[in-house]
Amino acid sequence: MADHEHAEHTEHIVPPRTYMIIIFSLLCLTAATVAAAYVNLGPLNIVVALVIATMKATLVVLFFMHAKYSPKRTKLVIMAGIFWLAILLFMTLSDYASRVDYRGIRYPMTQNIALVPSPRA
Amino acid sequence: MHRTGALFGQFETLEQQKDTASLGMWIFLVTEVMFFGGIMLAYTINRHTYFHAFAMGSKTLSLTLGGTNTVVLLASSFTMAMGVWSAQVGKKKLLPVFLTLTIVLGFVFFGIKYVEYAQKFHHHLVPGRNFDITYCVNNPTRCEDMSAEEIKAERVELEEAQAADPDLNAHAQLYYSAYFGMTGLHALHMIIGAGLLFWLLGQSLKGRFSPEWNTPVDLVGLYWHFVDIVWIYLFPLLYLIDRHN
Amino acid sequence: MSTVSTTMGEPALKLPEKHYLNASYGIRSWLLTTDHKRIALLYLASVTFFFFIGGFFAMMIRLHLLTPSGYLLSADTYNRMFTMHGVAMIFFFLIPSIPAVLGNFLIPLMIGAKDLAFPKINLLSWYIYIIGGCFTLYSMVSGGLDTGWTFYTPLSTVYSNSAVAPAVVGIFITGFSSILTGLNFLVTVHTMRAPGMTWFRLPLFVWAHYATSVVMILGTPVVAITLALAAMERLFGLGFFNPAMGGDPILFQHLFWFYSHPAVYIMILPSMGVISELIPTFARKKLFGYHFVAAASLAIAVIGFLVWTHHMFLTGQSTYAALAFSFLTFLVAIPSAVKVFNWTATLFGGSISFDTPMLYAFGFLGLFLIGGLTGLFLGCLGVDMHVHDTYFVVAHFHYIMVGGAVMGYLGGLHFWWPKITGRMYPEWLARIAALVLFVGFNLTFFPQFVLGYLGMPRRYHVYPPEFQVYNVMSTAGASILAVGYLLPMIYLTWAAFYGRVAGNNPWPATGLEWTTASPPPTENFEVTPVVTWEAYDFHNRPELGLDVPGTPSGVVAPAHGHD
Amino acid sequence: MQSPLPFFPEQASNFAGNVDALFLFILMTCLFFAVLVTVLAIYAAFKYRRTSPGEVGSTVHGNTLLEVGWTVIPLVIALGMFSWGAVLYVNYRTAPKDTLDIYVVGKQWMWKLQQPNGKREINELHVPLNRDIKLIMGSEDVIHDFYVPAFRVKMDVVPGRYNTMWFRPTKIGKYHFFCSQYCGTNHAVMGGYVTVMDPAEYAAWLSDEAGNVDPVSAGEKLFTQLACVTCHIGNGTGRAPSLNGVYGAKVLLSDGSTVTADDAYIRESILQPKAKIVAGYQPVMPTFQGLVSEEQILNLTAYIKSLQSQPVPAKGAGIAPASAGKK
Repeated sequence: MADHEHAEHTEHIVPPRTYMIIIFSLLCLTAATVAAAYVNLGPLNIVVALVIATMKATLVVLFFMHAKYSPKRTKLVIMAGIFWLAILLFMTLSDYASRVDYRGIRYPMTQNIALVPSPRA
Repeated sequence: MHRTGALFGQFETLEQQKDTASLGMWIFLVTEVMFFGGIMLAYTINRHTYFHAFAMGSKTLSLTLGGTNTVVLLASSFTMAMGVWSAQVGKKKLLPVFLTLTIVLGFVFFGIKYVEYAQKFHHHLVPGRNFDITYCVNNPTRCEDMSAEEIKAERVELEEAQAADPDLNAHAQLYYSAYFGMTGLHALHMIIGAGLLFWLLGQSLKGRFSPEWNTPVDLVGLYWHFVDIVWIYLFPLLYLIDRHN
Repeated sequence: MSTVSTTMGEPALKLPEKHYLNASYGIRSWLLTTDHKRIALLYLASVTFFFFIGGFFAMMIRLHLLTPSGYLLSADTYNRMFTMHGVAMIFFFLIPSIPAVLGNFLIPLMIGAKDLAFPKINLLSWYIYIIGGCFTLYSMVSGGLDTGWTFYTPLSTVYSNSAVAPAVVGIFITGFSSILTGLNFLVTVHTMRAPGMTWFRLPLFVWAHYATSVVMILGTPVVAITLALAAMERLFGLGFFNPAMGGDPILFQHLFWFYSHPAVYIMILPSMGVISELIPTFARKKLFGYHFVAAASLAIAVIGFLVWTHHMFLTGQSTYAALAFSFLTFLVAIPSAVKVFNWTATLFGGSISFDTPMLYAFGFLGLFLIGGLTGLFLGCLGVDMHVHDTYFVVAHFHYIMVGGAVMGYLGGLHFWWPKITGRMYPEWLARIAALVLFVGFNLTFFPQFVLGYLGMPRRYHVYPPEFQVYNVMSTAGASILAVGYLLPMIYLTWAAFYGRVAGNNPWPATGLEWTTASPPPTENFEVTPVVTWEAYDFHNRPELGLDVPGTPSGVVAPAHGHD
Repeated sequence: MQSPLPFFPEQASNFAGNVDALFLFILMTCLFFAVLVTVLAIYAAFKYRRTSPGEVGSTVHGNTLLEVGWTVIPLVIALGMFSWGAVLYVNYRTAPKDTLDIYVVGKQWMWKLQQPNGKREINELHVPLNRDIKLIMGSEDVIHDFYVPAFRVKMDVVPGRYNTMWFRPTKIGKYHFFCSQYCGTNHAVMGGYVTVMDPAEYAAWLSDEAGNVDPVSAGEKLFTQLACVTCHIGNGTGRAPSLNGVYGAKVLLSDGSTVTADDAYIRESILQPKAKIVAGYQPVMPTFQGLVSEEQILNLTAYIKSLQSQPVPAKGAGIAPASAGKK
């Protein structure tokens, strides 16, 4: 039918052995993320946590969800999802990261609120 | 549209049908990514702004319960994947076994989640009028599930956090809102997934799935794994914010 | 009414014996149907219902604003009226209108499929829409809704005394109907095309719906979560945006507009798709720059996601972000301009007739031109300082959504009415209605541009007397507009039962949908069609019976030529 | 003062001329394209109208050069518009150094403003001519927006944070300001006037103490300050009756009786609002017992008395019709 390029695609069956390796890796990564949380890495803590989480998610997507063996179109859909999520997150954060109020204070701008003479009193 | 065996009338071939179903599911999962993306964004901004409140909130969660749940959910994903494999290779006896295991693990997750939620209600950590981040520290007798050491440790943490953020009680509510919002939506997805699994189980016991036609197993598997992925992110974001202090 | 009778002594045409409308009878055969054509008609009935609800509110608003101190409604009632007008029109009429009615009916026919990829999900999406609609109607009758359709926090989550929760839940639910429709279209276009129907042979209507579906599936979940968060704030006292807990109300606006700006493209892109069908058909000429128009649809869908904070230039967002988003806003204007130029260029060298659908296409062109160009004023930071949140904005988006989307919708309904019902509408009445709409529309909304520049803010139930003269004009125009909308509803309904039988391809047009019977059979095509021609190719389609230069001409008159 | 069909509001700030010029530039560019497309479309519609039922159009279906042309040219023009607007906006968002700072608080549904020396106003703003003014704005409840059309500037007032805006008034006069972000029931009446004064006059006004004002204007001020005005709206559309012309008139009460609105009745209505409810209204007014001094009651009464000359709305006045049942 349409998109004949996929017509020859036959189902790829992932053997249980692969699944076992993946679940083992996932459990190890879980242990790693908990361990990393107890080490003071400063601002890097969140980065490490997210990197490990992304590794885990990638394993799940590629193997448990068979994305590795899926047609290109599926991969395109996944990439589109990640891309649009990035638009949502990063373009919004760009506003917060560059917001400065009249006192030169960055977001949230509620600090030292008492410095402003309140007309409400 | 009439159905001929496993082939629905609007399709020409089984191949096309399977292709279509899988594409549909993946697109649906992308909408789910965007759905959780919205609350993740709210979380990110509020956490960045009120880090001390979020760190304090995170410390009141039980790492044991959260960690156990992570393992439980990963294991359920594994059993689900094995279920899909059983269907693909035509092991008609094994499929219901793996589906049942997945459901059981799902319910273990719900059980642990229930314990956690109940604790939060008990400790006055649900946003609203009765919210009081200092409740257990000020009323140790009412929080009988916490040991004296735990209370003592929490008092230290609380004092530090309050020194850093005088408006802690307000901002901590943002953390718990994110906590209940995110885990609540995740749990809702799990409930839907569990419902689908029950349906699959019924069908598999009737021997409906074969190596030629196992699309529903495949699709529910995709959904279940996605829910797992959400938790993979929720766990470090909610439980592991600032554990090293 | 039936002055347009068969001419030239042709034998009267007959409806096919068996078609989707008489395939089965009874209420169950409609409510449980999985036929995309029947579901389209279910949608047609429901969006029309919501259109007239929203229209009623609009009339109340315009009547109230006839005098500066507005004696008709109280402040609270007025606020409910404009809010419910917005909610009914945007979420329950404009967003589903063209995709769920025309798109649903036509996409499988246009690509040569028997149905959409997921017929049951298609029916489900209609039920979800109805359930969401019931919640929202409940909120309208149980205290109304007075937050504005934008639901800005903390007004909506903390301060409003109206029935916000049911409305938010209703819109949340309806969002899933939109997601499922978009998903169905995307998958259908990918996997259900007939042999020979390559991507670049697709009609631009399908391209436009493809782009729309991308916006639907990527944007709608974000507004769903946003409204869910607002509902959690209001119902359970959680805090995400609540300033009392340190949250940021502007975050709500970010999330809301991430969907609601692209939602404008959900409304206008399908309409552009309709126009891209009408102009080649009634100019009997291939659309100028097919590839560019198709690419423009996709470009609008993608860039449309990168401009949302232009609704927030004056909320105190960062200056840098405002600059970036204003820049991107100007970029998104370009593909729309490209489309307009291509449509105009198509007219040159054509053979143009002035049937009703073409009148709507001309109307669309004029109104969309004004609507689109006034978008430049709003996207421009320096002018937005003045006109933001004034009637200038109101006029602008009505030009896009009513002038653009609704004109396209009505044009499409007229164009495909013979395919949908098998019968022709009364041509002259329809032309008069199209003219009445065009005049009424401009009289209603053009004065609002002036009002806006003079500084009249939106959503005012009373206003300084110096603004009255323009408000009176606008109200006068609105009453003409109301007549213009009632007319098609009446004569199209009449024509569905008593109109002249139209034949399979009355215009004639080139799309695959015109090769099957009118109305089509339940399976759409007797045999799966094989496509061997490019879109809008009038020259290599002898079966259309046109006088193509260089070929033996005038074999037969067009299947059913009129005018 | 204005033509019957005004098109531009007055230009009274440093931004006004600039915004109008940019507006006209975009307007002219757009008009050019709109007229071009319209003329071409109409020309084509007549030139290429169908002459015989079977006629088809030409086979022309594209021209890449043309496509590139009408993509690039509008793009360049659009970037020109963007740049001009961006310069203006950045200027507006970056207040100059030496400004006169005025604090503004929005609440449902009134504006409270405070001059640098602490002098307060409600729904009124006095500013000196040719001085850079910066408004530092906060909200007590929902999002509002401070908008002065004659100055061509506006800015949202967001709870939980402070937004600022600046302008330099360039013309003496009294100009409307509005709330332009929808904020609930009385959004439309949440506005007032900016008065631009000669600097010397402004200085005199600023040092003028509130004590020596006449009772009527003191009462008027109180009437807004105590938010009486949000319900007792002059045109009778509020939650409470309009007070226009009520002084000395007979008022119809909810029990069907009537009472003359004299000083004693007004005093009682302020201190014990639930004692006598006007027919057709809910007892929603809070008591002001302890909140207003006797002197303030006198001022309020004086103000209400001054409303005697104001037009009585047809509906929502509370005044008994001549035929109203007397007990």
